[in-house]
Parts: sequence; structure tokens; C-alpha cells
Amino acid sequence: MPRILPDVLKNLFRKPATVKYPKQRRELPENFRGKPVIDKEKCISCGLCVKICPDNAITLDEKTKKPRIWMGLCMMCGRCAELCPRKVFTMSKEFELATYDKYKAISE
Amino acid sequence: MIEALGYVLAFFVFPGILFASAVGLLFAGIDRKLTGHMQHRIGPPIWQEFLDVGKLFGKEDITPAAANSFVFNCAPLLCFGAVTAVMLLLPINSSQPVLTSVADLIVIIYLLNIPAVCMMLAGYASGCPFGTTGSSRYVVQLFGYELAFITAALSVAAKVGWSLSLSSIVSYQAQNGWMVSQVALIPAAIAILIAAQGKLLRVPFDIPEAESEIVHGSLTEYSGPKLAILRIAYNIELFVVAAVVVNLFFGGPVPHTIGGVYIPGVVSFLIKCFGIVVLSTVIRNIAARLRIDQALKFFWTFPTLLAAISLFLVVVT
Amino acid sequence: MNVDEVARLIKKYADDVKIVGARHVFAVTDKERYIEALTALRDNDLKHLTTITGVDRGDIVDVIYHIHCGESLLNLKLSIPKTALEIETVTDIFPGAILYERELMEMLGVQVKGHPDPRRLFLSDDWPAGKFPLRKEAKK
Amino acid sequence: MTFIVPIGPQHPALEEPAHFRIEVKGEEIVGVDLRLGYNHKGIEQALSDRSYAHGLYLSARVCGICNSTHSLAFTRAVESVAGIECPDRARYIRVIDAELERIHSHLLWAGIAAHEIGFTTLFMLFWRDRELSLDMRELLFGHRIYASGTYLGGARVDIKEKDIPQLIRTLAKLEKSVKHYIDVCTSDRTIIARCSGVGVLKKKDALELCAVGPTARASGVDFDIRRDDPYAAYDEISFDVIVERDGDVLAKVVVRLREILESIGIIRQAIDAMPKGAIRTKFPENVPENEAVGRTEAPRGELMYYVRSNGTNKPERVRIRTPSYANWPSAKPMLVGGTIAEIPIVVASIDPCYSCTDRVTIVDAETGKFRIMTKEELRRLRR
Repeated sequence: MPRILPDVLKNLFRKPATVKYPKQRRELPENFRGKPVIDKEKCISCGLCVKICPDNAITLDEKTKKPRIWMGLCMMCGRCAELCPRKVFTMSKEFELATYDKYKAISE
Repeated sequence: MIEALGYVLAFFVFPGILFASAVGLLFAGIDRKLTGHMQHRIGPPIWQEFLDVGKLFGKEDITPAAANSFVFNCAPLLCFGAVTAVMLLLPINSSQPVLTSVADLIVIIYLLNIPAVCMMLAGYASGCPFGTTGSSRYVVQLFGYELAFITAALSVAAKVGWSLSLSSIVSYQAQNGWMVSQVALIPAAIAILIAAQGKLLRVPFDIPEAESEIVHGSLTEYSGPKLAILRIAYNIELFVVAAVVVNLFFGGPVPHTIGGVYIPGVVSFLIKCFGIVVLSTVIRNIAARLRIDQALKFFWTFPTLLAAISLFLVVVT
Repeated sequence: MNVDEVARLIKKYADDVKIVGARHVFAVTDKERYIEALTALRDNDLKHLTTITGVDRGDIVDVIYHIHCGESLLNLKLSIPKTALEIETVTDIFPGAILYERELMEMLGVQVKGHPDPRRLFLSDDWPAGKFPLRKEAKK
Repeated sequence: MTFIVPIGPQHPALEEPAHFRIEVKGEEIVGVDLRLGYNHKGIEQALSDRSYAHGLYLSARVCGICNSTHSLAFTRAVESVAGIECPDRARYIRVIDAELERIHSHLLWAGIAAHEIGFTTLFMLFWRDRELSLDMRELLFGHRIYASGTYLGGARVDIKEKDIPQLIRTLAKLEKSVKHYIDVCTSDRTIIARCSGVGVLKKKDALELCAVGPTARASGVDFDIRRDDPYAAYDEISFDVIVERDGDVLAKVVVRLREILESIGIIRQAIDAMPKGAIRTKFPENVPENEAVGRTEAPRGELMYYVRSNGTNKPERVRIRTPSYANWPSAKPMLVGGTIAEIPIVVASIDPCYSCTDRVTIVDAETGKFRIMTKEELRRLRR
């Protein structure tokens, strides 16, 4: 009698382990590293984030000198959020970043 | 004229294409949903098979350059035609099938082999190495389960006094209870269930379509409408093989009155077929896929022996 | 074998033996003595050659044999001038070195004499013959 | 008469591209030739262009599955080059990070092996339980796969007290189901029919060809870096090395599943014995001229980083030898003698990680003309 049989029959009556993803979502833990979000007021344009980003994904805007993140390059390592002296960057919970246009994938 | 119209109607609507494909696709959908829940996941909706087939019909029809196009295009149609033809020979709503002939059990067994032959032809004709490997494995497996299947069917025919017509088998069972209830035929019932698992290419024996080794076996090059026809043919075959097993062993379309409620023959027949499909789904979910040589060794030892025993018992007593 | 035994064993074949941390031994040997060193190691049934590293230092190429010895790791360094870049194969002593020597050959251009199967391993077939990616001049 | 059956580079059984030229006489395999390098990323050359801090993130991305051990090995090598000691609490966090990764990596492999032999239910159940360990990594370190718990000179994130009860509950659930799977795998007739006696690697071959990790331990080679060259906090944690004798695919399944139970035990000990205190020390910008080797026990075997520094903040040379690279020569004795039908399951039994193997340097070369893509071109292309 295969040992997996009771497993299989029990599963029939248990609530499935999967959720219907787009409709129901799992809640994410609080230090989850999603897309970095920038709070422009706090920024003092010191340019440290440009140097520490491993992927060179952060560039300063020409005019306003505020950081802008190329989401095509960002690997969400959370280094900018850690080392920014003014805590301008915070890692949000957003991870659905699919887009048609690579140049629109920018986190302002 | 009216009779001819009756036949055409019977072929296209009731036990024919429409009814068979609807029930077949529904059974396959329930089978996928059950497999999903058995694997502790939600699984697709029950009508998923209808959606899949519908989508495939919309796709572009491609014939690979290396393929031998005539055989490649005809194989699905032949397969589909053979399987629906079997529907007419099966007693569905009463012990009288649409087309009766003296030895329709033999005709059914042959018609059930045509889809297998078509799959082999399709594999060889598709010109892709996966196709040829899949077909050669299918030939080996065909010889494996066919022996058990025929011996089990013969043992039932022997029980009914060597009459090979299904209607006589069904009417015999109407009088003195299901074939399975007789001890001599229980090994044959087990044997035919295992052989059906092999015939339907379900997991312990789905070697010709092993997706981790040869993509989709002989159906690798098929896409679009041709694949849709093959999928419908496979689903009808699922229903037909279950129907044959029910007719041979589980009493066929016999109306019952349980608790005062009158259940017409067709409904009880469909419930019994559904039972067989569920049993095959359970077997599908508790076993790994065997190698082709192991499968052949298994087929020729275990189920064939059981069928031979019950044939011997029936002939002796 | 713990660190001190390995150091004592290798002293005969190598000079400048130093123990780093609790379990790593670094030793420098030269072209004549490294085959006997490796055979002596294998005779003390140290069979596991972790890998062979190639480092390009301008005019010298360092070939380092990392051998796992029970509780410690021996790194045997061998400096070869770029003018005469060939060494003996060690596949007869450590059969596991087949792939590492092929990589050494295609990445640094070190000729390994007597290698059973000197084909390319990682580089694509249309890679120009004379160019070695890990060489210093590849960077300029 | 033998003829060559080419398997790959694109093949349903291989997760990543590798090319096997299998010499076959009838159904039986006679010779095996291997062609790698389809997944080339040139990481070693790239590592010597990056500073140590950025190199850490790149070293984590060598392999898609075992990234904590890669960054741990790189950190261990760089810390011994720079002569830095990481605080005690960080050592325990590193152990938890590495063991959680071993659990999810082994369960991932077990699922793929079950899929190779056609047991879809077991495949789904394995991957359902893998989610438990992935949720724990997400809870503790912020990301399911790239947890990157290690940092040069300590740990990146501290394990909070309030997450510990949930971690212990999940470990208990995981332990119960893995014990059940060990019974299933050793008793189910169809699994035994497909796995026992298949792809046997004898102990002599394993020793000679320097096989590493579960592949070697399944053939009786008692070799585990966590005990032979202890790093992080493994010297203060008691665990035993799982060794099987008969070296076939079934032994490899059992070794990996029992190692998951060991890992659960290790994590429990690490949680209890974790001291309070700082989790990071300052890491100097420039590292003096030195060379060192950092080794860890990746889920697939012994992983080695050799780092040579030259006084600047960039390493002069980094050599990565990944476990799958060491296991490739032992694929030959396993395959020879078997039949074609066994190739997928035997190749999968080494648990090969091709992107680990192809990390050596190669820069874009036009045919005939040797041209190096400057960083500017690369950056413009990327944007």
C-alpha cells in the first residue's frame, strides 16, 4: 500500500496551499525589500547613493539634483536605504514591476 | 430514410460526437481538478479542457517541413473517427447499442487500437527525434497492455457462453448481477483496470509521453487544430475505455430504483464510468513513471497472469 | 592530518611554508619539486585536489594547487615565468584535475604537457586562438 | 556499432544549457563527453573590477539557488585577507542563513528529481514544503532567495526576538513532513524501481575524481567542510555528517533529505546559543596585499573562493571553484553502463548548477577581431 496514498486522500479535503494570486494576496513581512521609494524633500543631494549602488542604478537629475533609480538595473539589495544619511530611500512592498517600456521603469 | 436520418443523428448528436466529446472533456476537466486537489493545490476549473481545446482551434495550423504531411495530417482525423465509432457500438442508454452486430466486442477492441496506431504513425511522420522515440516506446507498450486487455475481455465473453456481443453481456448482467460480483472474474477486473491505465497512457505507464525525457512524445510537433482534435480524441478515449470496462464488468446501463428514486440507465452508467476515471486518477497520483522495460515486464507478469487465472476459472467451472 | 603534520610533510619539498589561520597552509615550491610533493601527498592518502588556480602577475604566472588534507587545506604555489609557460600534468596523480587543467590552458595559456584531453572547456569555438581572457593584457 | 546521441544544450531534462555527447551502443551508454560554457558570465573578471563591497553582491549572484553560501565564502576569504574577525552574533546569523538555504535548495532538488521520474504529486508536495523555508528567509532577511544575510565584517540584518517563535513552529512542521518523505522515498515501489541501482558512483571513483557534497557523501566519502574546515559558528554547534554507502540515485535522495533534518537541528541550536551584541564591525576601505582561501559547504558541496588583494579597494584576482564544477568528472562513471532512459535522472542526481560552473571570465569578442567592450558601451547598452 503506497505510503503516499493517505497523504493524497487527506489533501483532497484540506484547504489548498495555493491562493488565487491576483485576487487574494499573501501579506509580506515588514523588512521585505521591494521597489525603493524616494522621499525628495529629505534629500540633500550629497550624491552618496550614486557611489554606493552596486549596479550604478541611481543617477542624479540634472536640474533638481534629486536621485532617480533605473528599475531595469536595480536589484533591490537595500544598500541605498541602509547607507543614506537622511533616510531618503525606503524599501516599499511593491514587487510587481513589469512594464512595456524600459525607460518608464524609473522610481522617482 | 428515417432510419438513415436516425443514424446520422445518432452519430453526430447523442452517443456520437457531441455527447461523447462533451462528457469526455468534462471527465478530463474533473480529473485535472481532482489531481490538483490531491496535490494540495487549487487546480484549473472543471471546464478548463473546453477552454484549452477552444484556444487550440483558434491557433495557426502548422505542418513541419520535415514531416510527411499526408500521414501527419490524416492521423488525428483517423484517431478521432475510430474513437467516435466505438461510441455507437457501446450500449449507453439501454442494452441495445445503436449498431448491433454479432461480435461487436472484437470490433470494439480493434477500433480502440486504431488511436494507438495513429499516434505511432503521427510520431514517425512528424520527423522529429522525440516523435520517433515516443512512437517506438508506444509500440512496445501496446504489446504490453493489449495481451491483458484481450484476455480479460475474453474471460467475460466465456462467462456469457462465448457470445462476443456486448448487448448479450449486458442483458446477462441485468439478470444475475454484475460480473464483478462473481469471484472467478475479480482478477480479470483488476487486470483490465491496470491494462486500461496503460492504454490511456496514465502515469505509471505514460512512457510514450514522458515530458521530462521526450517533451510530448509522438505529439511533440502537433499544434493548433490538429492537436485539438487529438486532445478531444484522447478525452473521448478516456470515456470510451471507462465505458467498455463498465459494460464488461460493472453491469452497464442498467436502470436501478434506489430508495424509491428511479435512476435511468444512462445516469447510473455515467456515474459508474466516472468512478472508473476517479480510480485511474488516484493511481495516477500515487506512482512514479516506470521505464519502458520495467513497464513491459510488469504488464506481462502481473495483469496477464490475473486475466489468465480468471479465464481458466471461468472455463473450468 | 592536522596543520602541523602537513607543514612538516611539505617542508621537504617547498620553502617559505607558513600557516594562516587555524587550518590553512601556504607553501611555495618550484618546477622541479612539485611533482614529488604531490606524489608524496597522494601516498599519505590525501586524494582530494580542491582545484588549481592560475594568477597572472605581469611576467610570472602563479599556479596554485589547493589540496584538502583531512582537517586542513594546503595551497602549493608554483611560479612559472611567462617565457617558458609549460608544466607537467597531474592527472595521473589526481584524476580529478582533468577539468581544472583544461581551464588553466584556455584561460591563461599555460601549456600542460601530457594532458589526456586538451580541448577547450568553457570558451566558445570561435574564440581567437592566441587570446587568453585572464591575462593582464586582456584588460587593457 | 556505436552512434552519438546529442543531449542538450536545449533539452527538457536540463534546467540550464549543457551539452552531453553520449556514445551509445544500442540502448546502453558507452561514452560520455561534456561541453560546458553556454552560461558564461565572466564573473571572475568582473569581480576584479569591483570594490569588495560591490563584489559581495556579485558573488551572491553567481548561482541562482545557493547565494548565501557564495557570499559567505567570499566574505570568509576577504575577511581573512583583511584580517577582520566578525562578532559572535553575526556568526550565528550566518549559520542560520546558510542552513535555511540548504533546506530550500535540497527541497528544490528533491522536487526536480521527483519530476524527472514522473512523480508529479511528490514534486508538488516537495515544493509546497519548500515554501515554508522560503517564507522564513523572507521573514528574517527580507528576500526569499537573495537573503544576503552576510556582510563584509558581520551580518546585514539582525534576527528579531519576535520572529523566533514563528521560526520554531515552521521548523517543527518542516521536520514532520521531511521525516514522512523519507519513509515515502524509501518504501515506494515505483521510486525504488526508478532510483535504486541507477547511476552508481563507486567510492573509489568518488575519491579519485574529487567528487564533493551529497554526491560524494552518498558513495561513502565522509567529507564535509562544516566539520573539516569549520567557519561561522559551526565549531560550536554539534551535528553529524550524513553518509550513505551504495552511491545510487536513491542514496543521493536519502542523503539530501536527512541533511535537511540535520540543518533543522543546527538552526535550533543556533537560535538557543545566539549571544546578544553587535552584528557588524567596520570593514577597511583598502585591504593590504595578501592572499587567502575561503571555503564553505554549499548545498551541492565544497565551495572555494581564492582572493588575492593588492592594497587597493579592488581584489586583484578572485578564483571561484563551485561544487558542481567538481562533480562534473564523476558524471562519466555514473552514466556509463546505464541506458538512455536514465540520463535525465542521473544527470539531475548530481544536482548540477550550470551557472555555477560557467562563472569564468570571457569578454565579448567579435569573430576574428579581439575587441573589449568598454564599460561605457556596456552601460549604454544596459540602459
